[in-house]
Amino acid sequence: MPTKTVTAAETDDEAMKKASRMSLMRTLLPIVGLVIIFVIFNILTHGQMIQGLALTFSDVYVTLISSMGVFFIMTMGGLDFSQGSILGIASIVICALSKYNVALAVIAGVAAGAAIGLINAFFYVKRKIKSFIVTICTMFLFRGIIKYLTSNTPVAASANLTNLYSVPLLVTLTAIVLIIGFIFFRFTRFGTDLKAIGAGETAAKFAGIKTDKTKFLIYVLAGAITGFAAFINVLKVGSATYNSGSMLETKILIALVLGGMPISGGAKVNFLNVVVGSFLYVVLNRGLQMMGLTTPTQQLIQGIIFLVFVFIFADRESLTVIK
Amino acid sequence: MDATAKPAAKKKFTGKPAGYGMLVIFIFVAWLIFKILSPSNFGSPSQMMTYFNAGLMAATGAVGFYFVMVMGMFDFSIGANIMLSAIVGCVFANKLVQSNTGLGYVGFVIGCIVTGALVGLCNGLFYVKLHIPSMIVTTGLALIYEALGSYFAGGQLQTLPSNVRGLGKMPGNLIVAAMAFIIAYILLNYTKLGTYTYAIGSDEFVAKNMGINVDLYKVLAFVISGAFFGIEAILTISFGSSMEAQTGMLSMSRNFVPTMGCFFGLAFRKYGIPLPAIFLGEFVINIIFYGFIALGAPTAIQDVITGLALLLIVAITTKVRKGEVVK
Amino acid sequence: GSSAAKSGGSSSSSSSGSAASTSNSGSSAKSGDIKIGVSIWSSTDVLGSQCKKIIDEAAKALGVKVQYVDQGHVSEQVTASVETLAAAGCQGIIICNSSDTEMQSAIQTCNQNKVYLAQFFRVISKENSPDIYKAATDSPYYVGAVHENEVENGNKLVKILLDKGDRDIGLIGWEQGDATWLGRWKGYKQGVEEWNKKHPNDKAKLSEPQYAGTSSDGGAKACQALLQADPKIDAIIPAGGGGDPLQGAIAELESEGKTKDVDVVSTDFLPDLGKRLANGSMAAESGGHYCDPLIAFMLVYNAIKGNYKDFAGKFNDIPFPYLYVSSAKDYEDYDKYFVKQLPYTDDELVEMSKLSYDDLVKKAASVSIEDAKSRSGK
Amino acid sequence: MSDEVRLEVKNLCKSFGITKAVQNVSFNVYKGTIHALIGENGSGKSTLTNMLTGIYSIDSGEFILDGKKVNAKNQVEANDQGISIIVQEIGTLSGLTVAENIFLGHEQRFIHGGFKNTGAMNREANKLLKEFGFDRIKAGDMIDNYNFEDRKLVEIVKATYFKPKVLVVDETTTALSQEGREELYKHMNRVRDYGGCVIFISHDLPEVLDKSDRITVLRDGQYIDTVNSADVTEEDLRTLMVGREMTGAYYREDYGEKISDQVVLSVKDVTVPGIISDVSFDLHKGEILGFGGLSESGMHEVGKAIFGASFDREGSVTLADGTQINDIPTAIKHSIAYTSKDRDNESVVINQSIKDNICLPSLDQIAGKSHLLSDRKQNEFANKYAKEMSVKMVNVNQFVSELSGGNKQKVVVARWIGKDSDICVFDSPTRGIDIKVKQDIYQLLDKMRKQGKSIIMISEELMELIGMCDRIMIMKDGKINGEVKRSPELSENDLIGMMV
Ligand SMILES: Nc1ncnc2c1ncn2[C@@H]1O[C@H](COP(=O)(O)OP(=O)(O)OP(=O)(O)O)[C@@H](O)[C@H]1O
Ligand SMILES: Nc1ncnc2c1ncn2[C@@H]1O[C@H](COP(=O)(O)OP(=O)(O)OP(=O)(O)O)[C@@H](O)[C@H]1O
Ligand SMILES: [Mg+2]
Ligand SMILES: [Mg+2]
Repeated sequence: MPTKTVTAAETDDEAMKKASRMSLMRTLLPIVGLVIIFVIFNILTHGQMIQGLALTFSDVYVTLISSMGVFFIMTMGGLDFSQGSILGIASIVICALSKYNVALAVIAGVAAGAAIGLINAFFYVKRKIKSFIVTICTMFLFRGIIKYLTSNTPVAASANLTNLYSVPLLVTLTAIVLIIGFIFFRFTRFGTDLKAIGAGETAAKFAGIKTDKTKFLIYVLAGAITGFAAFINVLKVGSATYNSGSMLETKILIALVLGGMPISGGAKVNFLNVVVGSFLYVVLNRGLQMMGLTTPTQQLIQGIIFLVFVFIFADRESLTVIK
Repeated sequence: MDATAKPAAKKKFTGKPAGYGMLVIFIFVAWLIFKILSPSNFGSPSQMMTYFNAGLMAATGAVGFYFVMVMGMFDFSIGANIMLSAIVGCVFANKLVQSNTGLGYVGFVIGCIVTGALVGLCNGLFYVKLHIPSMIVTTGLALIYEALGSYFAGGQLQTLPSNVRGLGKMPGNLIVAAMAFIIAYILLNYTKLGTYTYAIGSDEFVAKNMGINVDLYKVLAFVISGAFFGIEAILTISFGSSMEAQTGMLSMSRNFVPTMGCFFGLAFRKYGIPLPAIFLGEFVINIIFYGFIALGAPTAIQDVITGLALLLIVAITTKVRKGEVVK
Repeated sequence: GSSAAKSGGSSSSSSSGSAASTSNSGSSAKSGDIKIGVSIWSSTDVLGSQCKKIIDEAAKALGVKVQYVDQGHVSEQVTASVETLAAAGCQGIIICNSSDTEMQSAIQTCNQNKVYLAQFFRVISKENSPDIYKAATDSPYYVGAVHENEVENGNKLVKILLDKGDRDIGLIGWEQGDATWLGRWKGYKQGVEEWNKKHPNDKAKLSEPQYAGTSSDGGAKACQALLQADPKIDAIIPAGGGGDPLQGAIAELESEGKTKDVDVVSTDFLPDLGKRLANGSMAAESGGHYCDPLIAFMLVYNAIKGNYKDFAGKFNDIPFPYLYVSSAKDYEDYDKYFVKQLPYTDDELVEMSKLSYDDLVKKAASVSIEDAKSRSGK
Repeated sequence: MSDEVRLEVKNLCKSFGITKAVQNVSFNVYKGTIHALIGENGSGKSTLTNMLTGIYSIDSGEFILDGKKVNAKNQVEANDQGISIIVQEIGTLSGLTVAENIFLGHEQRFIHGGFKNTGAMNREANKLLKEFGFDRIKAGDMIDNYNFEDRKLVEIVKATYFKPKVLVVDETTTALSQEGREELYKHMNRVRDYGGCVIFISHDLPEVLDKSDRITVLRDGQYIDTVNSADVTEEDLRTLMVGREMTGAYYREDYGEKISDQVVLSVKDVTVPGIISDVSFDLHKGEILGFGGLSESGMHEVGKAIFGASFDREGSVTLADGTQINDIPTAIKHSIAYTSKDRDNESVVINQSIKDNICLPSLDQIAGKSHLLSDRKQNEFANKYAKEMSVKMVNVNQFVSELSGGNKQKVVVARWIGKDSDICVFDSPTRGIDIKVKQDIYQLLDKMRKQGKSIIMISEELMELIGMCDRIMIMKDGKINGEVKRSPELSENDLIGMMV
């Protein structure tokens, strides 16, 4: 630990101001990027994107909601690769129960998501296995169960549920979830605690944060949130098949990183990461698809844009070691 | 730092015998359970050989990937790499097989390994030069590799010529896997690369101060890992005989089995047998998998078993240390 | 690339890529504004790129723009693809969905955006999804479904095996719950049941399916697992998955030296099928279905042009026949008229676009090797 | 001690942005000497030696070793030129064997045809370990099997087996137990005896005077003076370092004040397996209770145990009102504060702002009835206590990682003052902190005591215990080995007797 003069602090004044300007830039840059990309794609698709706004953004609800759960997890330095399987299982539960009662189905879906989150939490928190390993295992495990449950036929939701579908409803539900999440993250100790755990778990514990309990709860919460996202998913799709939700975890990861989220979490995360990232991801994806390029070309461009964006937006300064 | 970190070295039943002992017990218990449940169509010596063979492909990739994982990095382009390498190797094999039969193998093997290594090089360079977390950079690159694979394959099934398929079955696959294992073993234990791999994994800063060219060795680890996935591609396409270009991140479904093999390696690292543990770990999972098949269980169970078995084995071998920070 | 495709030359590896750009920019005076969307599991795998090739050719001939979205048969991506295509200004969409329920959302999207919609390779099941079937029937934009009779196909293939004397049949599916697979599986089971009822003393047995995904190593592993669990297996049906699982299964049988003992039937065509039918490593195959999206394309094209109307209150169910190949001779013709070249020339495609609805249906039903052979002779 | 110059430091400069860490420093180090480098925190000692060993690049100036310019880009190159370093932090890498650690970067001699001869390497390492008298450490073992002290011994071997011309020892001693220190001194002397020289950095002035031959003093990156150890006193050095006479009281000055009878905290039969056993004592209102001992005596664990941070603790920690303290949240809720010896890991969340660090334990209180937090409320709170502790910072949004050690410590204290804690457990509150800030902290402790707060002060520095505490418990082997009362006659020797 290098130890230095007290007087140097004063001379650092300007540097600090510059640093805080930089960090403001970092926050704003993805938003600017989003706007630019949106404008570019509108030009390239002759305004079709903005004309069919509701259609263009129809994908964003599930991404936004489930990203929020993972955002909490990543804020405290964890990872979760089981999100896709959580979405799949919860979708199956919701579809299966929608015949009886819609409210029951939603509650059960959220509970199913929470239950998988609980399993993740158990192995991660209680057994101290890296979150990365645990969630890759549970991703596999529950994907198997999803396949088993859909072997003979996809699980279809009843009309009770799918008839509820309307864009305003989806927008409202998504907005409610996000606003609640935002308020908790920004205006209660919840957010500060998560950031503290991400920035230094041991120190957070010594400052009185119940780190294990918080970590445990967040995994359960993220599962529950994705369980709720499954409700939106089922509203839109109407059924759950063997690959419902597959690759969702990668989508979320890409979205959050595009939104400027530092992958190791900590103090520099910003709730805006969730929103900007999800929209950026959807605009990019949809925009390229709408341009009518062939799939490999689309993907080639997507890969390159993604790397360029991450290169520009990612906060690499706070990462001393990049793994 | 805290000087009270750990009590002095204590002697207990550790090291290689303990590790091998544990693995042999896993193998035996798995075998025994299914042998009892399904004596007629499970667990004969030749069948055990088949189960072992089934794990070879992923294990071969995993031993290379171990270098990357130990350094604390990750790779999401494994599947794309295997796909791309297999396609390129296959194209080479088809081109060369017409002119001369012997060259078919040469073109195939070199095509796969070189492509794999190049993909690894690309991963490594982008990671090191762009300073983006490896998990992210390889996700972006996987999209690009998939696109390239698709351009190469041009919508056609890439089928390996029938006279170049010897590496897909006994003893060809065993020889390839054994060679891969030996190379990895030597690299890890008998070259400075192995030492540096662990050094970088332990503390990059200190390693850098010790004069280790950290960036170089990170790139090297990716190249090695890539080349081993090239070898996995050889075994995979030889076994199945063809490869199709996949897009839309579908190739990522191939990521996880080798990754899990690697988890075994990491879990048994403390016993000093990471690489053998990868092979034996895959063996255990395959015993269980074929055991369930013998019982007539649906295949969906495969993913469940792989996930569960791995989770439990990692849980058993992980010692819960209080106050330890695990991310 | 386009000239190669037109002249029916070899399916060179670059043609699929450049064909698309041609079709995008290609503008014909009369229908230059028409844009048709294709929602497909993949436009790059073997079957997918065959489908793409024939659609691109038709689009070029008719001066229509086409746009593809690959959805990987992931439910949420299937529904999203329809939204993307509608947003991109397509007036019509043809789709290969993965489950009936996705069609509910697809039909809704199309109704709202006044976009015509036709299914290919798939049809909404009247029995299993009456609500969705009704929604499709009621919709003024749901044009219809062009599909193979998968149950029948399954039934036929299993019969071929039973007639060859096979009694212990191993099944390899590609993914759990896939609609096409489920149809074929039903057919296999039906075939075996019928046989067992007729021959109570010579019963046949169908294994639990092993799933191979869409890779050849998956196919090989599934085949291996079947042989391990039941060494007496005398026939294997790799049900589909784009050809790779079949490749893998055959490779596995070869390496186990069981080619002679185990008969294989499938619904995917292999490049070296002729040789295999001759040497006995394949017993029979059904295929040729890649023309099916062409009919769906024609339906939607005519709907957009206003030639076909009044879809509300109707459900257009257009069966498409499989081609069966069970000898080397059969395959030779198939290879000539369906593989080496497209079965229709540009002129024929333009002609086809002018057919009345009923004639188009007839045209679809009449697809066969003989048909292609005779037209080509002209 | 000879007059032959071994290492010449010439006009050395190094800046970090606007911070001039080392400004035009020149001095000579002679053959066969232990040459101490002292100065307040941040005076540029580590920067200087880091340039020598290639960890930092040199802005201008040069090191000349035996007439040859040193130009190392990393430690291995430095080693090749005859320079090695032992740092304060862990300098060995886990996951490697002892032998691999010793020869890290120098494997080449064991590599033939690309293959590493592990056997030969282990034999060589074992031979060295034996020579150094560390037989119990085995070359083939994983370094992880050894504790911090043993790992330091391995570093000594690593740094000196090749007989370097210059050995740098940077603040290593503070991390070592008495025995460990003795080992280190032995090998420093060995280097001196074969004609090498040792650059010895330490804040422990008596140690510096005792062990070194010559002493160079730095202040704010500038060279001040070089003196012979024999010619100076501790007081002289202090004056040189600070640049002025120290004014005002250093420690508290009162004697004979009566400790209140009111017990605020009672510790009974506290045992933490393997670390402390059957520790019992009472803490009174308004007293400063000191804990002293060797680093491994278990005294640090006592602080953790009181704070509810020990694992597997047995026995009881009870407040006056009967509340049992078994976990950290309960401890904090009942007004117990704790600063850890491991400041960067356990006291401050290093990668977070000063604001968050100060507010963390008080968030519920700041949020108030609405349970809603706002930036304004937090800024006000943080500013108030940061100002009270006069933390040197740009603003409260600055990251703690950018603060100096002393200021980090102030942030920790500010946090607990903000929480208005009545019982404060300070473990090594002045560790690695210079005299000026130390003085501030002593004054603060005295003030808190006078306000009726009870303080437990755990320290390895006996002088500060003697200067500050009402009572001192000396720990040995996990047990309380003796207790002394405050008195002007108390000397370090009285305490050392109970420690060892
Ligand atoms: N890595 C760094 N990057 C930027 N500035 C730094 C860095 N390290 C230290 N500083 C600045 O240098 C100044 C002095 O730090 P240093 O750790 O040397 O203080 P110190 O002398 O140890 O303090 P104290 O006497 O309170 O222990 C601090 O104000 C800090 O802002
Ligand atoms: N990496 C760095 N980046 C920026 N500033 C630095 C860095 N390292 C040191 N400094 C600055 O250089 C000055 C000298 O620091 P140095 O670590 O050499 O002090 P020191 O004398 O070793 O202090 P201590 O006794 O606390 O170890 C400090 O003021 C600090 O601000
Ligand atoms: Mg300091
Ligand atoms: Mg220093």
